[in-house]
Amino acid sequence: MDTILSLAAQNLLSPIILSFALGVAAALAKSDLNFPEAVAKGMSLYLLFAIGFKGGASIADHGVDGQLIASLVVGVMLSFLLPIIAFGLLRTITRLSVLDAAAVAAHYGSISIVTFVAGSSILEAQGIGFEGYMVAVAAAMEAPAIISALWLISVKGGGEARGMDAGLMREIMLNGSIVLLIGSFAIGWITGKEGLAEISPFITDPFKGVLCLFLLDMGLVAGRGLARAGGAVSGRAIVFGVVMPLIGASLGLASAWLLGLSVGGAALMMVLSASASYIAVPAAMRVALPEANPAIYLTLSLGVTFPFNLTLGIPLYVALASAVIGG
Amino acid sequence: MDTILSLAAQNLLSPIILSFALGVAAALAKSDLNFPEAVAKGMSLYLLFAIGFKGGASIADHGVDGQLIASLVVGVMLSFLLPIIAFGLLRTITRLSVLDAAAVAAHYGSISIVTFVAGSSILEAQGIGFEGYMVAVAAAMEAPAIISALWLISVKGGGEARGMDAGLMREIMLNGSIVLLIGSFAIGWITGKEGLAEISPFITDPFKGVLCLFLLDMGLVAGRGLARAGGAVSGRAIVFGVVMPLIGASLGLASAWLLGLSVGGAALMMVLSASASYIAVPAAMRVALPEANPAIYLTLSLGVTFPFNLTLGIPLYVALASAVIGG
Amino acid sequence: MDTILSLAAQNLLSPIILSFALGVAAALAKSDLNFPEAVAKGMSLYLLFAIGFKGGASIADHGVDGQLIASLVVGVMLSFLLPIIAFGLLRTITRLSVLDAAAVAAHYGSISIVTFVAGSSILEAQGIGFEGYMVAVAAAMEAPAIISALWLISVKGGGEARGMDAGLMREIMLNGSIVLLIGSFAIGWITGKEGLAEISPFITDPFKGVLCLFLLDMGLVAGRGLARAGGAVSGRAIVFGVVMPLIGASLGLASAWLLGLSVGGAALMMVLSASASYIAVPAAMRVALPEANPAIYLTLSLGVTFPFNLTLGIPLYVALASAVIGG
Amino acid sequence: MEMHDAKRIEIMIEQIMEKRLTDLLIENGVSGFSVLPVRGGSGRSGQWSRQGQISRAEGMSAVVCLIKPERLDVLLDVILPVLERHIGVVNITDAKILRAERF
Amino acid sequence: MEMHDAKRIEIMIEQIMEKRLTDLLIENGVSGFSVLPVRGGSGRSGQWSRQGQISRAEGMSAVVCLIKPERLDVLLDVILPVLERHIGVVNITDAKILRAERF
Amino acid sequence: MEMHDAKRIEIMIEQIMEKRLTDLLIENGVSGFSVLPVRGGSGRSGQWSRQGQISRAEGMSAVVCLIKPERLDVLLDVILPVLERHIGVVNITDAKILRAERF
Ligand SMILES: Nc1ncnc2c1ncn2[C@@H]1O[C@H](COP(=O)(O)O)[C@@H](O)[C@H]1O
Ligand SMILES: Nc1ncnc2c1ncn2[C@@H]1O[C@H](COP(=O)(O)O)[C@@H](O)[C@H]1O
Ligand SMILES: Nc1ncnc2c1ncn2[C@@H]1O[C@H](COP(=O)(O)O)[C@@H](O)[C@H]1O
Ligand code: NA
Ligand code: NA
Ligand code: NA
Repeated sequence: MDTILSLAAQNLLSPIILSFALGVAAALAKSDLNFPEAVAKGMSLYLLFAIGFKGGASIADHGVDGQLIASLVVGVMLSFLLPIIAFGLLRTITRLSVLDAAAVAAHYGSISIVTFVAGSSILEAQGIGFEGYMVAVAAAMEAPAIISALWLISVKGGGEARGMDAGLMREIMLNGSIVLLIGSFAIGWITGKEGLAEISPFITDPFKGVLCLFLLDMGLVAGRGLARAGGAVSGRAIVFGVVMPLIGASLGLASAWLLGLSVGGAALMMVLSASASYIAVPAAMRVALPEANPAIYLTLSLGVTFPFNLTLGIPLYVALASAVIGG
Repeated sequence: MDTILSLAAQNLLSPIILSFALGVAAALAKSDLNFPEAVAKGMSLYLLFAIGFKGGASIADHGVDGQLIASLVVGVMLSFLLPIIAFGLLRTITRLSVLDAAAVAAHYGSISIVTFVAGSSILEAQGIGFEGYMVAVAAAMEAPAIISALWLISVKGGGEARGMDAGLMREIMLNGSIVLLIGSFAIGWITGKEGLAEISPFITDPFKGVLCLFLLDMGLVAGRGLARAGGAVSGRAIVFGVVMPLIGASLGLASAWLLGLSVGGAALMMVLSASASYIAVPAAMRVALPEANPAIYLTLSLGVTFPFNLTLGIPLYVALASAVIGG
Repeated sequence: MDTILSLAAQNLLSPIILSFALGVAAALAKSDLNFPEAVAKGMSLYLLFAIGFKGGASIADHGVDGQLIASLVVGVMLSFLLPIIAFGLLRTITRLSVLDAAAVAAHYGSISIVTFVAGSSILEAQGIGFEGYMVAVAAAMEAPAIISALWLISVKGGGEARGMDAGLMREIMLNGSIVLLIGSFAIGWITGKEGLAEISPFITDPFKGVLCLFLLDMGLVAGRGLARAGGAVSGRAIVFGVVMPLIGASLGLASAWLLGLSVGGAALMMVLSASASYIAVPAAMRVALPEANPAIYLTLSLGVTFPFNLTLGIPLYVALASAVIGG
Repeated sequence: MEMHDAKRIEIMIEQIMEKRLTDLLIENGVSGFSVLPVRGGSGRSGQWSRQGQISRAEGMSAVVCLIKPERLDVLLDVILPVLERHIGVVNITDAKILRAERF
Repeated sequence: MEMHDAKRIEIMIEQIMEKRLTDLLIENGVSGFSVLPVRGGSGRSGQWSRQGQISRAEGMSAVVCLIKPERLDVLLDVILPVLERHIGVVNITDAKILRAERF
Repeated sequence: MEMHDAKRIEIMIEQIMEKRLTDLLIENGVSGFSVLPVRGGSGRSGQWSRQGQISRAEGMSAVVCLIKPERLDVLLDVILPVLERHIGVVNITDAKILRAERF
């Protein structure tokens, strides 16, 4: 308990969390501080490239074991499963329509790569190692949740989902973030330690600083969303936004234990299961379920769950992983 | 005298000044070299974040003393006072209308954060330390001048100033640069030396290089402004653009001496008093005094005073501060 | 032969080439991965500034010799000559009109600065030094080819070329890339080793990493161009896109040998002669020869020759330069 | 295809006044509009470009607003005071719109 | 100066649907259009802005398409199904064009 | 509300020709126009997009110009030679403007 609190305090006072808080505060105070769209996108491309590359290079270094495949399979299964739990929970505790509940559920089965990046930064700061291929698991968990959500609608009949046509499927599997993450992972793997050494002053040294600026921008976007969303999201939905990551994290922990992951790997599996998408899935929902209300799913994933994970969630998951796996 | 000349020469041949000169030359030669707006804005966000953070971290390191409050108060007073002097001078030596003179005066009471950044870079290169909280003084000096200018108009009756309504007031106090500067200052203060160590490869190491590219862009903008302004600005107004910073710097030096600042702190107080705004104040003027001519105040602040300070002013101020405070 | 193969293999598996390949693959797979225009432009400004500055600083370090002038003169001559060879070859082996053949020829006489940057990165990775002024040669070789191409049209009568008026001439000579390259070269030269030391953490350390991201974007653009161009470019034109760089490189090698350049300098002279422009010349062609088909010249220069040089060409040129000059 | 009459109002306005204008539109029940960036231009106050700028002071936006013809006068009454002392232009064209239930 | 009648169709559409729309235009022989960025706006689904965004999910484009008047109905038949369930608006104005051989 | 007749001319033009066009406009006394970025499009010379581009060679702008109706012919005479050999389109719509003293 003590460790959790001190971990949380240490996390809350780190530059990256404070930068996020600054963004939220500036947005709520209606400051005109903002990042141009192109700069925000540039930083996200940088973060994806760096995290993928470093993951791949660490595999090259430590070699692949059977766990890689097993972890990928388990990640995909979690991503299929979590939306069903989320959907049930939403239909029980909130009054969301089938359509909106399914759309929200898709977000929680998928993952937030920035939460993953923040999680791995915190692990590194604490000197806790983790399996490099967790980046690949992250990529594998992006898409399956979308299929689950569309299946839920076809079963529960909440409206007419533009069926999962081949075009949409390809668009989801080949969306920019996944391609960049997997691609740079592969490059890191192929070029290994030497490749890393060549570009380390670009992808390792300034990484945390870029993450600060990026989270500052995320804070601005989240804060503006919160200010704007106002009535769109009920109190019960907000409860969901905090409870669901805890359920996800528990399943993630159990899976990690079954897989025999390290403490760091387990913490990241929890982070992935607990986090909710706000890049890939919203875009897919605009195509597949245009009638679902974006204000609901963006507010929950970006305005509630993302800050929760960033501030309290991650230190909690790290502490639990240490206790269960490390102990 | 010798030191001043050698300092000026050394300054004039530094990469940051030469980058600015390259920009001016390219613009005057009508080259199509240019930076996209988003990139320029991204660099300015980076510089503000870095300078604020480093200022805060240095406070965490050296602790706060009574001077901090005193310096802030004196800074605010200078920002209120300087526009009145500038206004008097403009009405005496130029033929500007009350409206235009007041608008120009507002710029000279406020500060240019890039000039401040350049000043602190030059101090660092010469191994001269300064009070970390000068960043906070810079932020405090941004806004008061605007109030002075509006007051001048209401007294001198030069036209109908859209009164300083609450909306405009909040907009000025919460403009992006101030919020980012104060916010990152606070983050640097809270996270201190450790926080700085974490993101130093991002905010310290590449800082000067980014400043070069940014000043290259500033040179392009200033050069284009000069080429375009043509007749808009009279010879006498240009004299004002060189004399006013010297007056400001003198008052800054006197204030620093009263406050007991270090040589570096005194030099920066001079830089702040001598510099003229070209981001926050022009935006405020477009709202509060839309009839004032932007060509006049932008040409003077960005085309005359900014290059003057950057090339000759700063080394002069450093030399004077050394002579008066250090001697 | 052995060295060539191992050099090529080593090159093909470097992060920068793999990043380019990732971009091409993502584009062909129709992924929505893309870089905002402003970010791409920002990276290209960074690369130009860095490469120019480092070239200038290395001159300041090693001093100028008679070779500098000689190399510039030879470079300009090559740039005038190569379009004539290219034009003859195109008219012999393809069915391109005089107009299109001249437009393509202009591209091959001019140079690709990114290919030059990639070449110098590869040399550095192999510890092979080169003359710093090769950057200046690169800048000198950008424009003459355009004049050759317009001359070819006026002689061969392939349509009405909007004569080389003074406006267009100035636009070409003062285009952003040339000005930035020459300007930062001058700054590097003036500020020398000390200037370099000041901004080295910005222009040297992260350089390769930025180059990776930039080549990723180039891959995306090249891949999309290839996918789109489809029928626009015949098989014979593609043969030209591979043979012409080999001819150019041979002439570059001969020139380097005459000039007495080092192995690295010779390799870079080959790279310059072999590479085809895709920034400055296409823009000039849109003004001077608007009826020439951009799909042809962009596909050949960016879609065929650029990848060829990047993957197989450069290691081949380095190996040949080592054999001929070094042996 | 059923089409309905509408007016297309295009307001070129200083960026610094943009939020004031759109706030006013929303306050007065005009909740539909789109804002397009303007990269440069020329007018009585000279020529300008946004390249390399960092300040919002120089720069304009185009606010495009489709409304029912009968609401045009109300809208103009609302927006004119904001524009009055500022640079920029307003133009109105007759347009047809689909899906009129949205206006 | 010879001018020809044309229709100017301006479609404000979600960015995520843009490619689908333009693919459809090309498939149906409407090979001329321009896409302009939209930086923000407001409609029935609230106000939004692209500042600081990284996802394509929120954000719109303006697709401007000039066609011969007689092709308007065909065009609308083609694009309406794409827009139907999505947010956004379409407006059509009468225009004159030069160089009609291009359409 | 007093409104005045005007013409709204919208010229989609290659970015590389933009400065030539606007210089000509100013030279011929047409000192009011706005330039909007165009992010992509399609025409007889194929489809294109500015994403990830670094060169000005591919890319277009929309120059919007409001003028008094009686000046339209003069304006067209001036700009057509610039556009003639280049890709791009021009459309003209009838518009009403406020504050006619500005034109
Ligand atoms: N006649 C016009 N047509 C299109 N845009 C215009 C026109 N006049 C002015 N503008 C735009 O409005 C801005 C300010 O105009 P002005 O108030 O005349 O200085 C210009 O920079 C243009 O962007
Ligand atoms: N009346 C209108 N005029 C101009 N743009 C509109 C209008 N209504 C909607 N839009 C644009 O279309 C987007 C979606 O509108 P809506 O479907 O009403 O939520 C808005 O955010 C605006 O960018
Ligand atoms: N009918 C049209 N409607 C709108 N924009 C067009 C049209 N035709 C061409 N354009 C624009 O002008 C560019 C060049 O067209 P083109 O000269 O036909 O290749 C296209 O890429 C579009 O951006
Ligand atoms: Na999840
Ligand atoms: Na000042
Ligand atoms: Na060449």
